[in-house]
Amino acid sequence: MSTDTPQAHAAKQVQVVSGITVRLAGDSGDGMQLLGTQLTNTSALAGNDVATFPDFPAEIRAPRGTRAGVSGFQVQFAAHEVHTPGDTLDALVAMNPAALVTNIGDLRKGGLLIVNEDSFEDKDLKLAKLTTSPLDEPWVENYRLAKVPMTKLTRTAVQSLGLGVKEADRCRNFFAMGMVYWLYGRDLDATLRFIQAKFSKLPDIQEANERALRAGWAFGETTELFGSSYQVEPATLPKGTYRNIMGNQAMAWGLMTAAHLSGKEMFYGSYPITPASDILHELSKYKNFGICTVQAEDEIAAICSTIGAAYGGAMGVTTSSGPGIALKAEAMGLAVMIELPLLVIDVQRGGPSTGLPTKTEQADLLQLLFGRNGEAPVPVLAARSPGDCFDTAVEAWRIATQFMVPVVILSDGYIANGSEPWAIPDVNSLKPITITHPTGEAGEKFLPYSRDADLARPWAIPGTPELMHRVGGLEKQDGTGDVSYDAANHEKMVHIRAQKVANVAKIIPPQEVIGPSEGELLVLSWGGTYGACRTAVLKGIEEGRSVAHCHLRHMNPFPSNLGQILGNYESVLIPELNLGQLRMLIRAKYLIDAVGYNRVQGKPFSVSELVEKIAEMTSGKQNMASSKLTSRAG
Amino acid sequence: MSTDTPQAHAAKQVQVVSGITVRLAGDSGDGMQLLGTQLTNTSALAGNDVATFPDFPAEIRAPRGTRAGVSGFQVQFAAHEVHTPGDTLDALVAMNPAALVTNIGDLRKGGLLIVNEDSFEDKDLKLAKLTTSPLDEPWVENYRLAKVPMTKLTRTAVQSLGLGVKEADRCRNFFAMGMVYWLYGRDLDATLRFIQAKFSKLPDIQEANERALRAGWAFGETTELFGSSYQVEPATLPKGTYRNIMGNQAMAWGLMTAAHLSGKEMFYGSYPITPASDILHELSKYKNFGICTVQAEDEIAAICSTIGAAYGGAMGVTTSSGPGIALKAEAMGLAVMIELPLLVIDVQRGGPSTGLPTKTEQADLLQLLFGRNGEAPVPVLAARSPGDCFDTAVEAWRIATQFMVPVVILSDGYIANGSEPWAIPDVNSLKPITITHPTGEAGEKFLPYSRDADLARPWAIPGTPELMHRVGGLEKQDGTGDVSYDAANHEKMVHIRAQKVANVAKIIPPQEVIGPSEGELLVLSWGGTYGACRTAVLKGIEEGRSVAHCHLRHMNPFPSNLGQILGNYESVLIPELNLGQLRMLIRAKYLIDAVGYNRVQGKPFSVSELVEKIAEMTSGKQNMASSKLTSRAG
Amino acid sequence: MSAALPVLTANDFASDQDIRWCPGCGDYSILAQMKKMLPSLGLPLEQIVFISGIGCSSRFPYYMNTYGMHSIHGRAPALATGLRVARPDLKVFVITGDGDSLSIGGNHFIHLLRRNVNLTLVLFNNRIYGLTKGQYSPTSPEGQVTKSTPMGAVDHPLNPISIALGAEASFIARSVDSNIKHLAATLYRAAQHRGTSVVEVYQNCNVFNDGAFSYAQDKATRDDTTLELEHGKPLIFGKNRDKGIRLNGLHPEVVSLADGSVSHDDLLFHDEKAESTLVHLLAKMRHPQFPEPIGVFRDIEIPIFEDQVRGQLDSAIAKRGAGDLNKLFRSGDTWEVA
Amino acid sequence: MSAALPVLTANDFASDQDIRWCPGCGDYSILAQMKKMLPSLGLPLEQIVFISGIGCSSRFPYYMNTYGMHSIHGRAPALATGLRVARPDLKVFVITGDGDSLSIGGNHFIHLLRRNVNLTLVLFNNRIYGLTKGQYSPTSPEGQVTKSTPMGAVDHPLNPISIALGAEASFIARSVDSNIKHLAATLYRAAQHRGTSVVEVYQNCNVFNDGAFSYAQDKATRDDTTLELEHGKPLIFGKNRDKGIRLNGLHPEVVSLADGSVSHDDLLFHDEKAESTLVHLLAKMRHPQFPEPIGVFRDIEIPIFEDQVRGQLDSAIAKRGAGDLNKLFRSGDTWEVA
Ligand SMILES: Cc1ncc(C[n+]2csc(CCOP(=O)(O)OP(=O)(O)O)c2C)c(N)n1
Ligand SMILES: Cc1ncc(C[n+]2csc(CCOP(=O)(O)OP(=O)(O)O)c2C)c(N)n1
Ligand code: SF4
Ligand code: SF4
Ligand SMILES: [Mg+2]
Ligand SMILES: [Mg+2]
Repeated sequence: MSTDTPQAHAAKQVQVVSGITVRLAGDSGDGMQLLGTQLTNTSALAGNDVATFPDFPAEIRAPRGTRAGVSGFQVQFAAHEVHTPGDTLDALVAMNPAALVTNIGDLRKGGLLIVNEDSFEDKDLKLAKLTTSPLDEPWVENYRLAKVPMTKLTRTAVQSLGLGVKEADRCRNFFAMGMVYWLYGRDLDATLRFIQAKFSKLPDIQEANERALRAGWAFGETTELFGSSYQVEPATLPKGTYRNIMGNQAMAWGLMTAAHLSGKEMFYGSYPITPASDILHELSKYKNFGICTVQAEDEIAAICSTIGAAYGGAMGVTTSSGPGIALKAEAMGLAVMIELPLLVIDVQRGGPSTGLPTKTEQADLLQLLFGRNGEAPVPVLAARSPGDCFDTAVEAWRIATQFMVPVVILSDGYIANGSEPWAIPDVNSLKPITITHPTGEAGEKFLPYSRDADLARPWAIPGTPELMHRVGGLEKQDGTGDVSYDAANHEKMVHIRAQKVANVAKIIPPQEVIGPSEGELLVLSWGGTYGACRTAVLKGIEEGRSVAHCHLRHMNPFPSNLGQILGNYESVLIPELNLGQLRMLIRAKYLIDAVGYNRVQGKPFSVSELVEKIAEMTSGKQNMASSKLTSRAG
Repeated sequence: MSTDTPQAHAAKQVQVVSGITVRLAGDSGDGMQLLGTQLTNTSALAGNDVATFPDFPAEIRAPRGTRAGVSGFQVQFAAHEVHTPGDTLDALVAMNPAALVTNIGDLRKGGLLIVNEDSFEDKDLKLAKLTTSPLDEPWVENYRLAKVPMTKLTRTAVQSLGLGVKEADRCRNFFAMGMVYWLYGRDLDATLRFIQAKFSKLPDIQEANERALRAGWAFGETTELFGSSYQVEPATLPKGTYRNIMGNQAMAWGLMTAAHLSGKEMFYGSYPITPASDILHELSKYKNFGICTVQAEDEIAAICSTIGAAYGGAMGVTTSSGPGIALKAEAMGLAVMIELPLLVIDVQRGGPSTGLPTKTEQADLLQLLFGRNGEAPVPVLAARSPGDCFDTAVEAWRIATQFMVPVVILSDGYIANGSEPWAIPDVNSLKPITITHPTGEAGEKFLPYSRDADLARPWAIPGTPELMHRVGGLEKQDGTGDVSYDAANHEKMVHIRAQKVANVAKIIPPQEVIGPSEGELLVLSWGGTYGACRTAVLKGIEEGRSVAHCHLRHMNPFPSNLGQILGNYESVLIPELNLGQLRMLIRAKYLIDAVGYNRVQGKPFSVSELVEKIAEMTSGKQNMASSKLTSRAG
Repeated sequence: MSAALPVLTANDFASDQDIRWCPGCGDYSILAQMKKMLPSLGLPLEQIVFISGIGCSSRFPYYMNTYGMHSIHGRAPALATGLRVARPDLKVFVITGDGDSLSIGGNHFIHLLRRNVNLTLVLFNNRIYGLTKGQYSPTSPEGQVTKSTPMGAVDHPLNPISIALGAEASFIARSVDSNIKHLAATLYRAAQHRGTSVVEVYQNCNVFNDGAFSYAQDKATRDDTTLELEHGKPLIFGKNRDKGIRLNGLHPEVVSLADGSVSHDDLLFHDEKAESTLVHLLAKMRHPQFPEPIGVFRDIEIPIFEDQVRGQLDSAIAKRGAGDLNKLFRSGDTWEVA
Repeated sequence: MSAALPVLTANDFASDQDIRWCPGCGDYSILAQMKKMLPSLGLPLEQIVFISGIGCSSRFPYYMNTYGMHSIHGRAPALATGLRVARPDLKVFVITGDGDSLSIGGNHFIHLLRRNVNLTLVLFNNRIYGLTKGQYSPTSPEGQVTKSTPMGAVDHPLNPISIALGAEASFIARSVDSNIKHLAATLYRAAQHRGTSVVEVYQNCNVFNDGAFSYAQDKATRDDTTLELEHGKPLIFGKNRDKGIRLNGLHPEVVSLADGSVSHDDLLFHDEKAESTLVHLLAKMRHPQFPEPIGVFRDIEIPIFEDQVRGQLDSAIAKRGAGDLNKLFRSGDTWEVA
């Protein structure tokens, strides 16, 4: 709950609040992800702005009822713009003791704690490695506890259908959902439609889930347990048609759109890896869009097949996460040398090595910039939010084809699995991506390594008469592309490849800043920390601090006005979910003593920690600050 | 010829000179590498300091007589310390037209040009893509040309042995050698011994080569072609027993010594790649030293087998060059996570991709530092010269075992194939490397991720009772090493791994500087550019410039006094054979506007270009500079 | 191996880690049989090392109270090779999945076999990627619908036995997770072999590929759909052991033994030591056309890699004496500076 | 393929690049036969792509006046797979060495075969690493002394044909660099095959492994040491065609046809379409115990990968209509903000 707090506990009272953060937590078999998605969609349909954070165990099916098996889904929905799923919870729904103890830390004092009291039996406690029930602990007093016998109530609701106990109990989650919907005044329709579609072949189950959902709602309305229900007004988002979108889905759709805009077939070579696999799954669905997906034997084959396809003229895309990206390094070098357009997408996760596969992190930036032998620069872009994956994918492909260069996109586990409302673009109104393949004239010598104004070489594709040529990983002679061991030529080519990437800066839109254009503090961020940083800076500004926010999409090359921007602030703070990777680049390039705020915990920043850091680094006196600045600039 | 120049052309005159740079160039089938090695050894035996630079074609056997097939070997031998094979040549021996035209550019004006005039026939010119003989060109006047009918003279010398023409002609190179030996007053003995050993099973060939060698010497003595012969006095090197050593050989021997000093068996897993393969070949010879070499199926298997051996308690070593190192990235991350000692050696070559396999470069530094997913720091050392590979290998293994961490050694093609005199150490006097493996007590819980003062974890090896434990690539729980997805633990472990590497700085000897301890310019270099930088700085100092030289062995972590050193000079120049990789690190860490001097031509710096750059960046007035400095520090 | 070794039980081999496979997963059974079998090797816990790659199956080492490593995807054979060369005194097991060993790790798998490193590799074949939640694997049958192949897989599946044979493995066997006696016996045989022993285990992934091997798992059908290989015995199968395999030229055919027209002597006899053509023929017998052979396909003795690698060290020492660095450094041309 | 195609000659296929193999290298002969064979395919230059890995052999594409790529070590099969899926209209050749395809590239090799991508892979087997100057390769015989194995190689060599068969390749052949007519004919057969055709070519590396295949190359011996396979014909060899191969159980044996006691009908007949057991048996016939079969071991027709991948696109369009992004984006739950 962002600004307001509940005021009284009169039954059936409706409180209008500006926003709510709620987490649904239960066993991974309890369908928490499904519930969360339903609540998200319903809230979005109600016109709220929403942001989500699913958090599931690394195991496929960790043993039921254990702490390791807890699956959570957090949603913030609000009447204003939200950029994060929220720091602290206004409400926590805990389906079992393990879910309670592993999540209670995030519930704010006075927050609503709803538990399924039927699952606090001795055996449940034992599975959660507890000796006594947490519901009997004194600290429970800190929260508004609602003990609901969800299992019993659900069984009762579906009794007449004659289901087995197991099947009946599976409907519990919809009972919980019904309560939550009542609590926040959400409409049941979308979820009822979902149940109908999902269980259309199992009419009994469909009926049972519907009943459970309605029973939950009815229970909320009837019981005295909840002080009040809450109402969150629609947010005023820009005009348009919206849908909820997840990061990996937006990435896939962005890729499909880029292919469409450039009139290209897409060849997608990949190898499954968490948290990138859903891009493979998503793209595999759309064969009627002319998307060829190949699950290769490994990541090396994945990128190599993609390079082969690119040589043939297709839009080549490969995706992975850190460990798989490491395996692609050698082939990325080949793509740099043979100068073909290609997208390499890294959905980052906790590292090093296998690390924390289901957790988020931003620690692959330097790997993508430098993790190849020799001088092998490539443009690197980073998406900032689920919906932004769409735009980033389109822009990356635009760059790849204009400059004939492999381009890297960084996403991360947080963005990939998170979701947010997305203003659906009209594809027909998007700017086309223009690609030309040269044709040949008999008798004219073709120069595969000739250059256009951007230093791009021609993308001549097999099948074109007279343009037969050979490419490869050995150094190329300028122009002809023949193998060359010449010293001066090598240096020239190294510079051309570097300059070509540097040239991308010419088409990058100038970097924007939110907040004062000069002042005490600039928060410089990139990638998935966008939401937390933006929210924290806005809060800082609200508090009257001299702080601005600059969020980078372009990690290489940097926008050309970045140096100038950095010079306009007394300090620069770079929050990153790593040990300071962007910070190193900024310090090296601009020689400014940028300060890092670094967390490597496999989870996103909380807004409050950033707010605190900003407070620490600013005087809180905006006017004084700007006068100070004037004197400094003078 | 370093300082003196020949003065008169009286026959049989002997000129004393301080040093000579000579290059032998011919077809790759002509045995130039063998000649060069002989000249080097003989000069070293004569007490000169020597440095060499072999330069051979990428092809195994490029077509005879072509430019692509030219193989060269350059030696500088001198009466003083030398750090490079020399910039410009005092003498060039060209066995055919292709060798002449591809090498003449490096011969100084007035230098001696010896050619085999028998190989300047029309067919030879055609093979070299020449229409007229270069010997008839006016520019030949710039040099002291000695046209010697080597083929004919050699045939005559060996005639009575009744060899075939082909076999007789193969002795040509020893004829050339004989001339060169006469010219520089070299002793024939060592080479005669070599011929005897090499051809002991072919007495005719042995005899023929001996005769050719002596005939060459006699020809030098008799002919009027050479104005004078030259004498280079012994250098005053530190006391000791010396031998000539090549970089890859020194690396192999250093590894063997490290194994010996730590009482470890060495397991060496590798996959052939230029220019690293000779380490594999060298180590494979010494099976009686207990060295297990395994040629794995690829670079990934090479490093993985090495990690397996390290887990078993062996000294694990793997080597490669850029493209192969790229493939090892993922496994290096595993080694970081499981914290085992291991050496990963990169003999750098021209990149990116397959690049210029036989050429040198320093462009893998950032790959080795950052080319892994997640925060995966490792110590990185760089060898500076052929002999220094020995010390670097020993030091790297010392660090790896003390800190339980994989350590990277950077070498390069220039060092690997170059050679220099090496003061042979007495192995018994070297400091042992102490390694302890814990033993277990029944009933005590073993903590495989407990820490000592350096933050190293215990190296418990299979077979030890009571210490059974599991390691792996998933994040480890502090202490127990169990899999942990805990947020705070992850952050703690990321910091421990980083701090452990940072701790290495505690045992690194303080960085040394040659030249003034403060002043106008510091030249900061690393790796194989040592010789050129050192020579150039010494020259600058000789010229009275305020310049000093700081050469890094430790690329990560930096020596702890480096920042302080950098602060003592007005400017810092970082010459590198890349686009500025160390420069980026220095700028980021110390926020100083270090200037780069960068060449990426697949070949080492020349001393003269650095001398020029140093001149450009210094006032030439040492006193004024230091007074300036004083005021700046004030 | 100390003489006073306490007798171990299956429980001694259990580590203190919570097992994190899905309830009902076939991996549990393989773990149980491994623990049950190990005491019979008479080795102390510390002599044993389990090395795995990545996958559900590859979590196996965490559950064993031995030394172990959960390495990276596909590379366990390479790690194990290095370990065995460095430490031939250790008993090494490699645990891998169908994706781990035949997709990303296919090359290391082949090279392990051609080197014949002395270890036992257990390939948990569930014909699916379990850990990454259900993509097709190199052993998934054509047409299999998975998350990455919504219209069905199009590649021809790899047969682990055929690949192993192509690489000339010295020990090849197959068993089934639920056929626990057979499994324990097969693991035991594999562990006894000197050289690389490959055991393919049909393993049910009840979450993403339930029932892929039900024909071979179900007690009701398995006698007719599988055929237990026995060295020196004719190939007979069926609930009533009334069917056999006869050779027709180079082709096997199923014959009925019920009416007595075919005698045991007419049947193909199994020979674990046979030239590889017999193994090939057995590998090609696939359900439903044939019963699928389980048990030991092949068990021949050929030199092992680490013996030979280390043997070269020994013979080098025998020939040239133990290496002396000071001598080596001073060999060839040296000179004194005084 | 245009109708008015000019008739090409071998010379038209030569690029302008200087050839940089050692004088006397077997690669020259393979290049020459490839150039001689290509015109018979009736394809214009621009329809043909050569993709190679790294090695001496892998420089091949530079010498062809077609499209080409000299890629990275071991990965050519993967590159070619992507190219064929994207561009099924192109004729693709993969050129690779024994190290390139069976050491670092072994996994891609197997997966190429199981997918049965429509292309021809020519494996230049010289049983050595040429480009890196003479280390042993996966096909080097045990005991071979090389720079990396000064006391002899200890691994059992891989047999490319066995590995190909293990992966169930649809076309497998072998030829010899110096047997130029046979080589050209074999390359032609391979190029005609729909699916992956593997041709192992015995290639002499006269610098680092001279004479490794002299038994099969020398005109004096080759009739007795090799056996030309002919579909439907009995296995007969020898200078006077007086020796044959007969089946004894599952084992081949050499029999003399000289005294008439064995008739052609008693011999084993070659069948390119046979079940794989015959191919297996042929692959196992190694010098000097047996003559080594050359020619086409196997040529069967099975679905090709790119047809199926692209076929799924077509049938998806047929079923669901060509995709419409605007429609897709607006499917499911959406809402309007006005
Ligand atoms: C380099 C790398 N690529 C991909 C992955 C993701 N990954 C983990 S396990 C796995 C496949 C698992 O399948 P399988 O080997 O059959 O094991 P199972 O889970 O079925 O037991 C994949 C693709 C990874 N961890 N590392
Ligand atoms: C990743 C990588 N590893 C190693 C090398 C070095 N290398 C180049 S070719 C080659 C092996 C060549 O042997 P083969 O494939 O048999 O080809 P040949 O030269 O004999 O024709 C090796 C190891 C490389 N270029 N790239
Ligand atoms: S996903 Fe499948 S293989 Fe993995 S643990 Fe679950 S049931 Fe077993
Ligand atoms: S090294 Fe061998 S394979 Fe390579 S070109 Fe020379 S002869 Fe041919
Ligand atoms: Mg599996
Ligand atoms: Mg080869």
